[in-house]
Amino acid sequence: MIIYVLIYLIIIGAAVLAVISKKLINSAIMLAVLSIGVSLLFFSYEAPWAGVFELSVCAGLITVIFISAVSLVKQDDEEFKEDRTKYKIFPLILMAFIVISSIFVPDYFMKISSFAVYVNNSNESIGKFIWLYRGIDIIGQITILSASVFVIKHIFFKKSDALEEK
Amino acid sequence: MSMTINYPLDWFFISILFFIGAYCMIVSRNIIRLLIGFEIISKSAMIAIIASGQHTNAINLAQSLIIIMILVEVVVIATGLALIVKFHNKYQTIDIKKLMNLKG
Amino acid sequence: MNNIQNLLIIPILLPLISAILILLTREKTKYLKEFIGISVTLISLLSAITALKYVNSESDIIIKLQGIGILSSLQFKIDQLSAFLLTGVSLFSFLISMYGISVKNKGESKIFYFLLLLTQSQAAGAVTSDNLILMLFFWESMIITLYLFIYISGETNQIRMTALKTFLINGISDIALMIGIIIVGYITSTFLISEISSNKLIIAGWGTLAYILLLIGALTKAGAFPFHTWIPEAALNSNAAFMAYIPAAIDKLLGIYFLARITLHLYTLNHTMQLIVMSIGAITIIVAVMMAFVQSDYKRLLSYHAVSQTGYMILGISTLNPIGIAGGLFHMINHAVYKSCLFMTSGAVERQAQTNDLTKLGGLFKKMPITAICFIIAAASISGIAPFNGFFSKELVYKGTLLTGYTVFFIAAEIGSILTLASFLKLGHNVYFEKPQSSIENVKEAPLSMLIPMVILATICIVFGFGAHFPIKNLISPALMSLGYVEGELAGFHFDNLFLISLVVILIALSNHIYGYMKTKRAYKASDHIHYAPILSQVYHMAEKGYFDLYEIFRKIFDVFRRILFKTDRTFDSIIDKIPSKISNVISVSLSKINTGSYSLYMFFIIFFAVVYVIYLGGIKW
Amino acid sequence: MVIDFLSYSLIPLFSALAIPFIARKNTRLVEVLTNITLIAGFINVSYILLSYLIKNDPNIITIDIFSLLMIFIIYLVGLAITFFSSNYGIENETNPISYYSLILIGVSAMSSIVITQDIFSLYVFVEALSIVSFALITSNNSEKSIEASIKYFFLTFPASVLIIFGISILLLNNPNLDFLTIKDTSSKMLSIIGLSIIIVGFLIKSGIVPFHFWTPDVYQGSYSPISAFLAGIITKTGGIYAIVKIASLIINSSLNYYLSKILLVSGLLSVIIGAFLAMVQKDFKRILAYSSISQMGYIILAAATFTPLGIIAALFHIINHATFKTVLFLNSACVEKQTQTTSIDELKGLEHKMPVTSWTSIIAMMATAGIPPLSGFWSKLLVIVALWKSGNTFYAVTALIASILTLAYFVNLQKKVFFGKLPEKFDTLKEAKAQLLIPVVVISAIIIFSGLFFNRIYSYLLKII
Repeated sequence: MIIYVLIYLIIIGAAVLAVISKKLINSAIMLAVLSIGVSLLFFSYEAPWAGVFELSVCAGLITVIFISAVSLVKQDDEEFKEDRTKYKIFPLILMAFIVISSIFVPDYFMKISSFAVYVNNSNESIGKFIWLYRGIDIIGQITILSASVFVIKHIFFKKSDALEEK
Repeated sequence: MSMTINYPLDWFFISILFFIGAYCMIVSRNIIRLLIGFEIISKSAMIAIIASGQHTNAINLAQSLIIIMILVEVVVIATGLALIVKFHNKYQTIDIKKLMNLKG
Repeated sequence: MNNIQNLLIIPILLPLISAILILLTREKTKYLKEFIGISVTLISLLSAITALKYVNSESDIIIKLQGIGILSSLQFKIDQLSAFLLTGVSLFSFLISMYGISVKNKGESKIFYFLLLLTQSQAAGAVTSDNLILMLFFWESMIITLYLFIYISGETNQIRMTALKTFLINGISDIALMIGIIIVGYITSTFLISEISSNKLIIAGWGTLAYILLLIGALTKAGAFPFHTWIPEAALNSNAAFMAYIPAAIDKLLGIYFLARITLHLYTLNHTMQLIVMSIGAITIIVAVMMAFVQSDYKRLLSYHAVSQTGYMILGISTLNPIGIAGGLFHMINHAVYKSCLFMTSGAVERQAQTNDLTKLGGLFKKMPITAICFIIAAASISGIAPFNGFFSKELVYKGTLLTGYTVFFIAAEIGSILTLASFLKLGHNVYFEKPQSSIENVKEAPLSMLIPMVILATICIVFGFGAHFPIKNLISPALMSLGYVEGELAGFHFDNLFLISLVVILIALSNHIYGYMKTKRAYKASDHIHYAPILSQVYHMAEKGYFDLYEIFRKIFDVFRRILFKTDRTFDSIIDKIPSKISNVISVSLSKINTGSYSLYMFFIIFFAVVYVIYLGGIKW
Repeated sequence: MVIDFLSYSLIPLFSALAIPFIARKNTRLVEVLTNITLIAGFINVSYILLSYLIKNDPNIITIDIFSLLMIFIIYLVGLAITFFSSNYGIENETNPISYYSLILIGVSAMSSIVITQDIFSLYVFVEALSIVSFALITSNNSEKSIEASIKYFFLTFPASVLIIFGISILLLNNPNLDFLTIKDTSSKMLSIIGLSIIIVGFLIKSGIVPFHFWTPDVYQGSYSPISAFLAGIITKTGGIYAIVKIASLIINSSLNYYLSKILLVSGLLSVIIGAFLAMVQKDFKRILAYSSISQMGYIILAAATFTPLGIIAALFHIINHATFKTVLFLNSACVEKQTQTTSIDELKGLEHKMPVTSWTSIIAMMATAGIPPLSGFWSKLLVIVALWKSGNTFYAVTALIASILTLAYFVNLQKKVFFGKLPEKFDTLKEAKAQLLIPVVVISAIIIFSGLFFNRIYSYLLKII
């Protein structure tokens, strides 16, 4: 029980820091910490596959992409001066929200969870599961991956390139 | 027994996480920070899935969904960052307030 | 039988199709439109004559629009009366389409022939429909052609106003007619003339109202008092071909046809209603002829006579005895013939001398002899001088009137005759015999295309006069039979008291003219001694100003209403139109102010409303 | 998943993947390949539909008619866009290879959306579609298009988080996420809550009031042919279609009262606010965008009745609205190409110089405003009848009155853009190329014919539920 709460505290803390930290690079790192926390949560929920994916892809790949993107826009980021009051008062607002949500949210979901129907299909292996029940999502993944390739190509297309080719 | 307590607790933290992400997406003017806010609320959604799966003992279904979601999320974040870089190249800024030409 | 039916569609459908064809031709084509017009109307005339022969010798022709479901009760029926009218309509269409070639101010000739053929089709449809609704369709569509006929004559404001006036008077009377027909349909639960006539209506309750409304429709079409006022104005502001065609011929034929239908065929009139209709006839004769007598414009003078002569027909029909009715119908066709002829002469004079003003005309007999002779024949006819056709029909009307026992109407009719003759003496004297004015010295005879129709009509005047038994036997008697009346001895020249009275009439008119002429030394001023007589001059003045014109009176009353309505309308308009548009504008602008283009605001709204929705939907209320 | 239809989504996908290899240098080949792919699919689906419509024999096909109709309209609009683009001169402004590939992937994703029978797969394909569309929006690299794209990205992707929340609630009492399973459990509270949250997510994605803020900005800013693609079909399939599909699942549920209420309110607000906002706009495309919001309100109203007739009305209005909006946006693209502006203050009297554009626009506008006998009249009539029959008389009457507002802003638009006197600066203006006009003329003909043969289509639609 206590371990869940600790993991959640890591997640929440990393999220808050990601929002309020002054430098974008720190935010990106905090995002990685957040992902690590989420993957720990997945592991502790006996969802190792999800945890591994989360750790490798979100904590690894996305952080790398983020950091490279941040470094691309670094100069403007340093010049860009934002009013930081809204970040400074954020912990206070968050505390207020936590108080309010602690009154309503657990009660509500306690009621919700009592309606839940327990299904026991965790016997089958995850690979078989994906193949049997979520086969159509494979097409979805192919679609979205091929879309991403063309999207990147489309977004970084420059008119001058086309003219040079001609 | 811990399951019945866990589920409301999960949602308590999910709501906090969602609030953090939403706050970030509303107040920030820095366009990369908006994407960070989006990433945070996406994480809260993933936790919701896994919590439901764990609660109903359907963790494998939840895992399979999560794996696909992670892939979708990577693609969204990567293409979103590409868009941001394009925006930056065009406008030489990362301030979302510069984008107020279309209105009315 | 089938062949006959197909043949009889020709006067309705063929002109309609050719009218549309004419619209497709180019204005520049030489004589193509005229050729189509003449040939189509000639074919119509021939088929109408065939129909007349068939109907007189065999039986009525009924044409049903079969296989069209709901339209199956829309049937055409040609009885002897319809066949007679159909022949008349086709004859005048044919003559006018020939006459129209040389008329100058008829607008684009393409449009002119289009309207002419359309009118032929509509009139043929109206006289042959057995269904009142079908008849109404043809009847009402005629006001459009009527309006356009006047409208194309020129581009001045005066012409437009006249066209509008014509349209309004006819339109309002057509509405009355429509309501009347609806009431008739309501009472009898059928619209078929043949079915209604087998069980005639009586003047009582709703039937009275329906009869009055139908009468208004018929009288307006015929141009009787007090719905005549558009005709004199149209005479000033339109071309002679139109005047010779519609007000002189087609409208008379249709109006009197329908009057005969409702009065004799659909209704059994009571005594009061008969007196009312006879009075309308007598008043029309007197009022219009009084106005005609003092006119100083060729066409306008004729147009008042066109109104005046309607009175004789109404009088004749409303006597309700075979002789009077025969007189009315005979006078209808005679009037169409000589009045068309007279209008044609006026058109010829107008074309050659460029004017119709009596003060500028004179001495045309030598320059336009054929026109002048035609005029004299037609004028003699209209004045009821012995062996011409007008004499015989008027005699029949007089006889019929005397048979009813109301001598007052007879006297009114005779006074009408005197003044008619007097005014034609004045007109003829002035235009053809007075010494010529300098401005019209180079006038020549009218072109052949104008002369032929005039001569044909003048010949008909003579033929129907000397051989009056021929039309009475072939046209009038069958028509009377179809209306359910058996004629006595009608035809022929009777040397009786009435002939003597007509001689007296001629003498009075002649002496009046000579008196007037001697007094003023100018023919066109021959009517001045009556025009400027002590009380009459006031009346004439007021009449010229339009005090007796229902249309003008209503226009003045409506003008006040119009102003009030306009003000009210503006007020409501500003309430209904401006306030909502202001409000909607305010709403729109304030809503669009929210769309500032700011991403943060949008995001706030979206997340806020999403949370509200989710809380509402996922709420504990389930 | 209906396996029969899988080819409709796979063939464009493979075609898209093949394009970069087959046509590296020759852009003409790309256009040909794309058009051929879509024409083949379109002919195929039209053949099935028409054979069904004409023979009207229920034994011929026993497939999902709902999906088939949607595939028809997806291929129709997709084909119109690619055909239009291939003559629009896009190679001067963007990369044709990635452009056409993305359109094909979009068509593939949309086809998958309509044929999938699983709510999570629906989510995945909707995400794929969103990614494709925000990239397409920026096609011409203009500042406006980048602004539109960024707004689209940041304002609609958070909606997918709501969808996932809803799915997580659904997981609590469903062993899997199949539509049939969900339909079976639709009388349970958890399913309704989950589906409600999913519907809120899709309301954001489809730009219904009060989530409409992104719609006008995006439609106005995006690359012109893509505006037509977005407004014509993408937001329909990626948002409204999902709502209608979910609504069709819970028709028989006894718990849909609150969902019905909130959808009715949103729909009515969309109808009214969209129309009001359209009246004061100065930009051709922006007016169309607000009109789009207004029209989607009718679809939501119909779906909110949760009756079979309502679902039919919603589906028919989706299809009709896709046709009108495609015509109008393609025409606005033509106008923009010929006059270099879309501001209605500068445009006037284009009827004299661009008659085909003008008249097809007028047909589409009249259809949108619901003038009989065009198709829009029938679908609006169905919407209002469905509302009335389900007892929502207030909404029926208000929706009817609000359709007058539609007429108001379209009359205004017609008057300002197409009618009136041509200003002197447009003296040398010409009608757009004939190839650009073919799609709008064809779709206008479809608008007219589907209005004239409504009785046939209606008997076909009745078989959906």
